[in-house]
Formats: sequence, structure tokens, C-alpha cells
Amino acid sequence: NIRFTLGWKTQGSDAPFLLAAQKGYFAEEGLNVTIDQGEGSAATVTRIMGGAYDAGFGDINAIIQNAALRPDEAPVMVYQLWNRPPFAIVTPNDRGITTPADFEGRTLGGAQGTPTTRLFPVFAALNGIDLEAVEQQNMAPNLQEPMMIRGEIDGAFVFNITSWFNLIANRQDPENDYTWFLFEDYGMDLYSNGMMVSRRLLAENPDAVAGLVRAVNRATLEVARDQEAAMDAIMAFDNLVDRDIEHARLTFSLTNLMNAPEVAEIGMGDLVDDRLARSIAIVAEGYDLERLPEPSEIFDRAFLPPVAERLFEVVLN
Amino acid sequence: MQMSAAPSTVPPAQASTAQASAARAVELDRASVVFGRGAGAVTALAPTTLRIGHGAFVALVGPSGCGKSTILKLVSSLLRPSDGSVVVGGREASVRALRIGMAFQNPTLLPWLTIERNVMLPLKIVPPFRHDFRRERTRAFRDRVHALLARVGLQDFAGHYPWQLSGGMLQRANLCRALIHEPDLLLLDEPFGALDQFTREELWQDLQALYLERRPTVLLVTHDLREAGYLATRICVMSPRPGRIISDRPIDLPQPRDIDLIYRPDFVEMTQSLRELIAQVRK
Amino acid sequence: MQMSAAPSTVPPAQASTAQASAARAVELDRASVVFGRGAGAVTALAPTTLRIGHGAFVALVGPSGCGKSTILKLVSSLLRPSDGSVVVGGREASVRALRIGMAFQNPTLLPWLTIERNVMLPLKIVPPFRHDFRRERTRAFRDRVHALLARVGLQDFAGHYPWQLSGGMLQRANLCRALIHEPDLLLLDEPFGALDQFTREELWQDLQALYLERRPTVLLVTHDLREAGYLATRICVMSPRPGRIISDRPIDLPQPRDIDLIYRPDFVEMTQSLRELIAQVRK
Amino acid sequence: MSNLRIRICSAALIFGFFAMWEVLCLWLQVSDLLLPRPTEIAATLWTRFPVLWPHILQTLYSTLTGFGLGVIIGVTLGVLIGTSRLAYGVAYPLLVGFSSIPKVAVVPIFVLWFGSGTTPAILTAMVICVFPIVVNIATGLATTEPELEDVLKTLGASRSEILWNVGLPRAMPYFFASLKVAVTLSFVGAVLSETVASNRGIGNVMMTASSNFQTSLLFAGLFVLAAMGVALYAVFSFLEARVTGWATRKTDIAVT
Amino acid sequence: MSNLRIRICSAALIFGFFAMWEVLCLWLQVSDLLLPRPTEIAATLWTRFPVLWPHILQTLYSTLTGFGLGVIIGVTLGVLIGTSRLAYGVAYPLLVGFSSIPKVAVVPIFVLWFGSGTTPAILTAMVICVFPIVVNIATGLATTEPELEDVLKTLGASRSEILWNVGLPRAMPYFFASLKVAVTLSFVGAVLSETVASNRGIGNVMMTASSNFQTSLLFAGLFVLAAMGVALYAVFSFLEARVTGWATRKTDIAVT
Ligand SMILES: Nc1ncnc2c1ncn2[C@@H]1O[C@H](COP(=O)(O)OP(=O)(O)OP(=O)(O)O)[C@@H](O)[C@H]1O
Ligand SMILES: Nc1ncnc2c1ncn2[C@@H]1O[C@H](COP(=O)(O)OP(=O)(O)OP(=O)(O)O)[C@@H](O)[C@H]1O
Ligand SMILES: [Mg+2]
Ligand SMILES: [Mg+2]
Repeated sequence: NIRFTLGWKTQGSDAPFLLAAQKGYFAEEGLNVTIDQGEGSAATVTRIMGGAYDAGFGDINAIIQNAALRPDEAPVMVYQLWNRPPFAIVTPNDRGITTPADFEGRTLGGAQGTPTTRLFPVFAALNGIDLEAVEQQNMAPNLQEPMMIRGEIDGAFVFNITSWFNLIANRQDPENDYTWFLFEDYGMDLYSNGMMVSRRLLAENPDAVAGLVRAVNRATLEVARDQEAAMDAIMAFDNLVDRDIEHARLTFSLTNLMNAPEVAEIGMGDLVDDRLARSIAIVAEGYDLERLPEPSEIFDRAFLPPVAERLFEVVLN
Repeated sequence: MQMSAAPSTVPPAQASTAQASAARAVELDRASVVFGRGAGAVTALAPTTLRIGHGAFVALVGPSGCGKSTILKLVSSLLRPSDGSVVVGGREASVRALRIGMAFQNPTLLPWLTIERNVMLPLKIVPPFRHDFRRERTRAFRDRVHALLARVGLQDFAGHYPWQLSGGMLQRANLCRALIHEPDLLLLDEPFGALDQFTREELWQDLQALYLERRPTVLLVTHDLREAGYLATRICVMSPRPGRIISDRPIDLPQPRDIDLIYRPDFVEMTQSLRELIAQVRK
Repeated sequence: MQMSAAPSTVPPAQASTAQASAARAVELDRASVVFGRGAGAVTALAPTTLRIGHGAFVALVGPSGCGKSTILKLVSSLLRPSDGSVVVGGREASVRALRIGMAFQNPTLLPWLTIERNVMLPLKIVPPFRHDFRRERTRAFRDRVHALLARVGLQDFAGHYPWQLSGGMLQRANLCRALIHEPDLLLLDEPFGALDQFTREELWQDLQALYLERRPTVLLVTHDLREAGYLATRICVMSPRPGRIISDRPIDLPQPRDIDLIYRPDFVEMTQSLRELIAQVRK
Repeated sequence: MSNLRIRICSAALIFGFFAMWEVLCLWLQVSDLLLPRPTEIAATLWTRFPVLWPHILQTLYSTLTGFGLGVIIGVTLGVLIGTSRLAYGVAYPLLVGFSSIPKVAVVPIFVLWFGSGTTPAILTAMVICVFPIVVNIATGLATTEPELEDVLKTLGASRSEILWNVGLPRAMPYFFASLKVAVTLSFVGAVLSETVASNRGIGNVMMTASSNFQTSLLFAGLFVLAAMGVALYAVFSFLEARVTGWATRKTDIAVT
Repeated sequence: MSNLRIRICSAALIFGFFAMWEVLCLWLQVSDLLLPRPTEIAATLWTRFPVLWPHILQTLYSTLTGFGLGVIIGVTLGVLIGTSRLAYGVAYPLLVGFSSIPKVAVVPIFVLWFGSGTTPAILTAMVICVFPIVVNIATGLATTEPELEDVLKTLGASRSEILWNVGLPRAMPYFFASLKVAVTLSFVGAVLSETVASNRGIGNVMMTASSNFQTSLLFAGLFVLAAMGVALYAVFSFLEARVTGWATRKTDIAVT
């Protein structure tokens, strides 16, 4: 029996897990997986550490943060899904912000503690921004876009995958009217969400972890080829969501977050240790961590199937 | 001294002109009260006609539950008649033409106020006094209240709360509250019921003095025929529930009356005759 | 027929053996009650010694506020004495040796219960009846309650709520609640105060019949000397506050007594002598 | 005014409230992303009702279960606090302190202990509604007239008999007042827990709706909640009128 | 038991509560990420106090302002509902409906209208605490004994005089009961709003702490809230004892 928590309320990007559940891939591995919606990709880590969940879809940077403090309790990433970070600063074009330096003298809004907000000092340091000159305002995630549209803030610390669609829901044109400062383009080459498991599950039942990884891998590759089936799985799980938007979100995650050049070489689910080590350093700086965890404390590739079985090819339909 | 021992007939119900009623303090015209509806309805007061001139002192006697308190509530417009009309001071009872002082049967002192504050309450509400209330309550009004409390023997309890008083003391405080604002129309519902005979007689004398001095209209409910005879200028006797006034006789004794009057043979005889009358209607 | 007109002396306070007190229903030994502390303290009862044998009918008279109700509350253990001791049925008052029925001075009927349910309350609580309460309340107990209510003329009001009754009716219901469970010790605090003379006399007779039949110990507070003389086997007179018992005399009239007794010269003389006694101590 | 006329007036005014909302929104051109118009909400409610239905049932179930437990605990604690001075001194500060804490902070702990879903929702609905009940029951008991208790004391009644026959009936008006508050809080609690951790329930609907900016679905959820609150309030009002009629008596004089 | 002994007992039991929490955490090895021990919380509180202080003041300010406004509105509405049957029929359903809605859903609207920061916190603290006050005031007025009102009616008092001299004093025990509930809700409301959008206040601290997995700082914030709630409760208790002493009278017999 495995209790699995998603990163947030049901979203198109959760398709790999929901498809695996719906098609019975978990059952085929002899696993009984119950999937719950989550409260945030960082909270996934807390939920697993607290023992309420065995596995979940969450942010690797939150693992890094916790591993620095509680190396024996922090969960371990076993299948990296989002190879590229969704962290971004979005600003409407009419504010005239075109380079990071333009942030000086402006007000940016964001939820305190989300990686985008927390890593902004590093972003500022790397791009020569005077942090003191940028005003930050705390607000709940779902207030960012409306406040930006109303002009109360000039930009927002967001996840691009979330904010893009929030802007669409607010009847904006994210593509043409907004400028996106993606962190990865500004020297912050971080990893982000993937499937993590608890230390306890890892120690007590490695077979289950392997099965979990196999099932999710299989579903992920399938999702990349057939999004309609993925959407069916999502709607079966939660019929409240808007199918069209989630479809677009799924596509967005496939093309913008998962389909990195690196993946073509190492296969879906894996990551590059050097890059992870670099991002650990970035995270440590952003969060004032006292200790740099080893990449091996964060990521365990032991359960990944051979690369040949993890070849990721996106076919949009 | 004359005494009309024969019960006068109840005045016939008749339409009164506005002038005639203006001359009267209280005028019940075939007023009746029915509580509730349908099967559970209780007729508290059968159609009753009662006219009281200004400055009269009317005692109302009758068996328990016959509607005496109900009449007082009609007059003070706490109840509206189911039928008939109630006119006080020449106007509908609900329009306040007379300053009313009422002592309820159950002493209903407000539990969150001290005795002094309770007794002072009318001065806070009633027109000629209310205007001065802010200014006077610490001096003149307080003295006034204390003087009245002293007269009923409660001078030491002005600062106490109602629950700290005995039954009889409560009743005396209750009486003070009815008197403090010098009402034109005094409605007293068994104001001396819980008092011993001596205290009672003292208060009779006080009440009589007050009556003779200021001549308010008084409507006194009592079960004590001697009390009625000693104080009233007129005694109305009611029948058992549903009550009607079955006898209405004047007491033509000169006032002020001496307290020894109640032991005089002719007075005893009068109370006896009333007693017999009541005994008759009970059957 | 003999009548001891001279007041007997108050029995001296003395230590009583356990046996002696077991033979008595009520025993107050220099019991006093002081409310409050310091400057505002009120002595409600000066040290009082009162012994009542089983089956006695004691009437307690005295001026308003002298501590009569306080004595009843001591006996029913609603109050504890500030000093001295109160023994009921041979035990500390708080240990219940006798079945007590109490009629409070203010009818304290529970406002959420109908009259019937209010009167039935003791049957729900008091030992011999409570065991059968579940089973009997619809039949036997109800009949019992209705019979008692009918005796005081409230048969039509069993289903009414207290606020729907007149003052006198409430007092009668209150009395019923004190009697329904056939108490051994009956504490009555002015139970007939709000009633007219006829109803009152009827209830005197009822109470006397009940007393003679079952012989409970009765402690009756009243302001009516005729009531005290007609009903009691012993009359205790109290001084004004702080009250003490200043006279304690037996009434040696044979029982049952006829209601016409109260008009007989020797009875009138006795009440007169009591009256004078009270008048004396008031000064 | 007669009963009927008052009913009609009330209904008209409540209707007027929504009409004004509608008109104001149209007039001030309030974006439907911010505050949808009642008609839009009603339309959403109508079209999405089949989807909402299981969530409604879920929330109702959690709320009522939690509320029921909360009432039991609240009355028990209220009786304790109202009758024992020690309990008063101990439990009141702890309860007040606990109640000053936003339950949002407590729900994650419930989730960590009991997993997500129905259990934390029930627990949250329960803990959130205990305090008003405790306060009102305790106050009701503390303000009971000693005279009424004396009636039972003279009969030699035990403390529990006094409680059952005087204290609790006397505290009923207080109790019903607190129920109205408690039931609304229960809804809030259950929904809160569902927003944090649940796959079902109105709270989950609202969370999904708000994170996707489906504002009219969010408001449809709020409407459903409000309607359920009002329905339960009506039930309690009915019970209240029967149980505490003695306290709100109005003399009824037949006028012929 | 004497007053002093009860105080000591209470304090001991409250202390015992925290001791048990400490021991249970140690014994069951509860992760401090989940539920920190009281000693850890106290230590955090002590070391971080200078940082917390301005936030505490901010929250206290928002809460008290909102609470004050809420009391005024609540009493006004309560009086309306308690005295007018039309207001009862109109306002009660609307209020109940509104109260059944989690305020989390309302705060974003406040923020969008009034900007982030203090204003929405005050507003939330206000709206959340109105309902319990309304309900209790209205119930208190509705259950006033008609006999007491009759005293004033015979004097020809106006409705407002009756209200001031009988209705409101009579409703005081109800009012104070509701204040205890309302003040805790005010804290919850203010903090809630701060978590949604604010750069200051305990709510903001808690949000930051929880997203940084600083559980003991989060709990330190909760402790501060609880302490403020208890402090205000103590203030109201003191006032209550003075104002409603008549309703909770206990006969005081001098024993010599
Ligand atoms: N609020 C009420 N609802 C229903 N019935 C009532 C109400 N008030 C009084 N009654 C009934 O009206 C009748 C008359 O009551 P009222 O109080 O006038 O009697 P009363 O003459 O004052 O008697 P008493 O001498 O006992 O005080 C009684 O039968 C009583 O039951
Ligand atoms: N709870 C109390 N607190 C303070 N003082 C009290 C309390 N109860 C009674 N008293 C005082 O005790 C005294 C005696 O009261 P008690 O009720 O015994 O008088 P009583 O003899 O029954 O008088 P009455 O004939 O007027 O009923 C009174 O002066 C009263 O003020
Ligand atoms: Mg009467
Ligand atoms: Mg007395």
C-alpha cells in the first residue's frame, strides 16, 4: 500500500501518475497506490517526512533544503520529471521591464517561501541587481496575477506553468503581452519536480520503489505520445478541472519543462550529478543552508530502468 | 358619618361623550380580555365597565384569578382589551395622558440595579424629572429616594441588590418605585401582601397621607377588606373568573381616617357585609 | 379548652445529647446568619435556639426582614449558619434525614415546565417515588397531581405555564409542589399571602386535615396571627432584625379546629395579646 | 404586522439584496473574475450541479459528523466549566488559547496524523465548533438563578439532578444561540480542511476553482455552503422555538 | 476550596498540560517538523522575540481595530434583529449564509479591493467576529423577561429607553459570552488575512516559517496568538465579573 501525494490540486501535468493509476500500471507492479491532491510541491516533502505519505510529486529543491537540516528524514528523489525549472519572474510588457536591471525601483509580488521568491537574491546577485532597490510584497499565489493586472505590482515571482494559464484564465495573452524571465536563462540551472519517496519506504521496501518507478516511467512515456488518453485519466480522477486548460498545461509541461536536451542523452527520470551539485550550491545560497548535501543524498538512480526504456519522445496531439 | 351599606348597582354601559370621559381618570367600557385562542382560551376578564373620576381612591377586591391584575394592566396599557375600550385621562390608554405609577404584584425590581437605582428609575424616564436627571441624580434625586426609602424602613438597604432583600423588603422597595415620581394615577397590586400587620398599618397611614396631600387617582388591588375600607373612597368587588364587577360601593367615611377606625363596630360591620357579599358570589 | 396566654420563656441554649436531638425533628442551637463581610455585613439572624419535636406545627411570626425565611433556609440546608448548629432529624441539616417539602415565599416554579410538571417535580427526585417515576408519571402520578391541583382550584390550569397564572394561582401551585411528595417536614413561607380570605380559609382547612392525617412536622411563616392561631400548635414570635425568638407559646386548642374559631372571643383575645407583644418589641 | 406579511417582506428584501448585487456589478462593471453576478453564479450552479453533488454530500457529511461530535464535547466541557471552578480555571485559558489559533495551522497536523480526506475534515469541523458551545453553556449555567436551584436542593437532589432539571433547561437559550454560531463554524472548518487536504468536498472544489480562476464556480461553492448553513440554521430555529419557547414567551391576546 | 488554592491548582494543571505534551513528544519521538516540543517553542520564542515583536504589534493592532468595529456593528445588528421581526427575517438568513462561508475565500476580494496589508486584516477581523455577537445579543434581547420590560412600559418609556434600561443590561451575560468567542475569531481573521497578503504580522511570520519548514517558529507564532487571546479573555473576564455580577451572584455567608 502506497500513499501518494500530488504537488497541488489536480493539474494536467500530473498525468503520468494518474494515467498509471487509471491504466492499472501500479496494480501490475503489485502496488496499491492511493493518490491525494496536495498543498504545494514543497509541502509534498513535509507530508512525506511527517509519515502521512510514502511518495509524492514534489520539488527537488525542497528536498535539498530539508536534507541539509535533517539528512536522515528528508525524502529522496527517485524519478526526475521536470528537468527544467518552472521558476520565472513575469511582468507585463507595458511596464517596460526588459532586463533584470529594470527590476530596480519596482515592486514584485510573490508568495513567501516559494522557490522563486526565495531564490531571487541569488538571481539578483548573478544578474547584478541591487536587492535593496526592489520592493517585494507577499501575497497568496492566486492573487499575483490579478494584482499584477490591476497594477499593484509590476511583476510576480511565479511558476511559469501555473502563471501562464492563470493569465489565460484572466483573459490575458501571456505570450505577447508579458515578458518571462526564466531563471534557467539567468544562470540558475535548477532541477525541479519529480517523484520522491520516503526514506522508510526506500529502506523497507525497495521493490515497491522500483515498481513505482517502472509504472510511472511507462506512463510518462505514454503521456508524451498520447495526451488525449492522459486527459481521460485526469478527468476520471477529478471532473472539476477544465479539460482544455489542463490539456494545454500538460502540453506546456511536456515541451517546456520535461523535454530538455539533456533528457535525450540520459533518458527521462535521470539527472546529471554535476548539474545537481551546482543547483545544490545555488539553493544553499538562497536558503542560507549551513551544510551542502551530497547529490547522492538527494537523488537515487538505483531504481531507474535502463536508458533504452526511458527514451522520451514528445508527440503532441 | 354615613356609610352606604347597600351595594350600588353597577353603572350601565353607555356611550360617553368625549367631554364626559375627559373628566374621568379611567374609563373601561365593556373591556374584556381573552388569553389564547381556540380550545385553550382563558377569559381573564369578562366585559367590564368601570369609570373612575380624577382623585378617586378605588379598591378592587375579588377572589384569586378573577382578573384584578388584568384590569390594572389594561389601565396601564400593558395589555390591550380583546373587546371594548380602555380610556385613561381622556385618551386611549396607549397614549400617555396621565403619569402612572404602578406597583406590580410580584416585585419586579431590575436585578442589575441597587435598590436606590431601582427606585430612581422613574425619575430617569418620566417627563418632568428626566430633564433634570443627569444633573440631579447625585444630589436632589438621591436625597429624595433616600427619604422615601427611610419612610418604609429601608434606609440601610439603598446600596443592596434586590436579591439581598427579604420578601417584604422587596415589596416595600417596589412600592417606593411606584411613588417616587408623584404619579397622577397610582396602580397598586397587593402592595402590602408580604408585610406584617404593623408595617402594613404604618404604610396605610403613609399612603393615606400621600393621597390626601396630592390627590392622585388610585386603583388598589387587595385581599384585605379592612385595608380597602380604611383607604378607599370606593370599593369594587369582583366575581370569580371570568371576573366582572358585581358590586361598586362608595365609602363615605371622612378622611383622614384614624387607624383605630378598623376596630370600630360600624367599620367591622361594613367589612362583614362585604365579606358576605363575596361569600355569596363565590357559590 | 385551655389557652396559655403568658409567653413561655425561650428554652435556654444547652448542649443536647445525640439521643435527645434524635427525638426532635428540628434543632437550631444558637444558629446565626451573617451575610457579607466587613462594613456591609448584615446580620440576618441573631443567635437563635429553636427545638421542634416530631409532628409539631410551629408558626413563626415577626416583622418583615427579621429572618424568618432565613430560618427556613437554614432548616432546609440552603444556608449554612455562620455560627451555631442546625440539626434536622437528628443529623446535620445537609445530610437528608427527613423528607422536606418547602414552599418558597416567591413562587419559584420552573418557567419551562407546565404547572403539572412543576408539581410533579418532587416525585421525580425524592426517594420512594423516584424509582417509580418513569413508569408512573403518565398514570398514577398524574392522577395524584391532578387531584391535588383540583383541591386548590387549579384543575383547569395543569397544562398552563407559570407565567400564564395569576399571583394567587402561582402561590397555590407552589403549595402543591411542597405537598405532593408527602413530606415529613413541611416548610411553608407565607403560603397564603396572595390569596383572598375565602380561598385562604379553605386552604387552612385543607392543610389542617392533611396535618392531622399524616402528622408531618410543620414550620409555617406567616403574618396573619389568626392563621397562626388557627393552624399551629405553637407560635414563635421574632424580634425585628437582627431577629431572635422572643416568645414561644403553645396553642393548646384541640384539633381539628373549626374555622369559626377565629371569631370566638378567647381566640380573638389570644391574637390580641400576641399583637400587643409584637407591638412592644417593635419599639 | 402579521406573520405572513413579515415572511413576504423578508423574502422580498433578501431577493432585493441579490438584485442589488446584480445591478451594482453591472453598473460598476465589476469583472466576473473578481465578483461574479448572482445570475452567473446561479447559472454555473445549475450547469455544474451534477459535478458538485457528490462534493456537497461529502462536505455535509464531514460537517454534520464533526458538528455532532463537537456539540457533545462542547456541552460536556461547558457543563464541566460551568459547574467546577477548577475546570473553569484550567480549561478556559487553554480553550481560549487554542481558539485564537487559526485552524489553518492545525489542519496540516491533522493531515499528518490521520492522512488526508474525511478524517481531518471531521476533526477540524469538530474542534472549531466546540468553543462557542462551551462558552455559552458555561455562561448559561453560571447565570442560572440560585432560587431555581434551591427548589431542587430542598428536595435533596444530587448535583447531576440539579444540572438536568434546572441548569441545562435554563441554559437552553444560550445553547441554541451557540448552535447557530457553531454550525457555521463547522462548515468553515470542514471546508478549510478540504482545501488543505482532500480530493472531495466543497473545499476542494473551491480550491480547484480558485487556483484556476473559475471564479463563478468558486462562488457557486460558496453559495452552496451558505445555503447549507441557512438550512441547518432553519432546523435549529425550529427546534429552538419548541424548546425555548418559555424564554421568549409573548402574550397572545385574542382580539375579537 | 479557596480562591487561591483554585488558582494554584489551575496553574499547576495548565503547566501539567505542557509537561505532558513535552513528555509525549519525547516518548513517541514525534518529529519536531511535525509538532515541536514546548521547550523548543519557548526557546525559539525567546531567541526570535526581537524579530517577532513588530509583527506582534501589527497583528494586535489589526485585531483590536477590527474587533472594536465588529463589536459596534455586531451590537447594532443584534439589537436590530432582537427587536424587529422584519430584521430578524431578513438579516439572520443573510448573516448565517455569510458566516458559513470560509473567510479564506473572502480575503482575496478584500485584498483586491483595498490592497494588501492592514486594511484587509482589519476588515477580516471585523467581519469574522460580528456573527457571534449578533446571535447572542439578539438571543439575550429576545429572552428578556416581559415583566421587566413592563416596568418601563408603565412609565411610558420609549422603545429605546426600554432597550437601554432593560434589554441591554439583561443581555450583558450573553454579550460577554459572545465577546470571548468573537475575540478569538478576530485573531483568526486578522492572521488569516495576513497569511494571504501582507508583509507584516504574525500571519506573515507563520507563512514564512511554514514554507521554510521552521516548524518551531510557526508554533512560536501560534503561541503568541494564543497568549494574546488569553490576555484579552482575561480583560473581558474582569469586565464581565464587574458588569454581570448580578447574574452570577453567589450568596456570601460570613462563617465565624
Ligand atoms: N399571560 C397570560 N396568559 C394566559 N393567561 C393569563 C395570563 N395572565 C393571566 N392569565 C389568566 O387570567 C386570569 C386572571 O389573571 P389575573 O392575574 O388578572 O388574576 P388576579 O385577579 O390578579 O388574581 P390574583 O389575586 O391571584 O393575583 C387568570 O385565570 C390567569 O390564569
Ligand atoms: N442573600 C442575601 N444576602 C444578603 N442579605 C440577605 C440575603 N438574604 C436575606 N438577607 C437579609 O437578611 C435579612 C433577613 O431576611 P429574611 O428573608 O430572612 O427576612 P424575613 O423574615 O423572611 O422577612 P419577610 O417577612 O420580609 O420575608 C434581611 O435583612 C435581608 O436583607
Ligand atoms: Mg393578581
Ligand atoms: Mg421572608
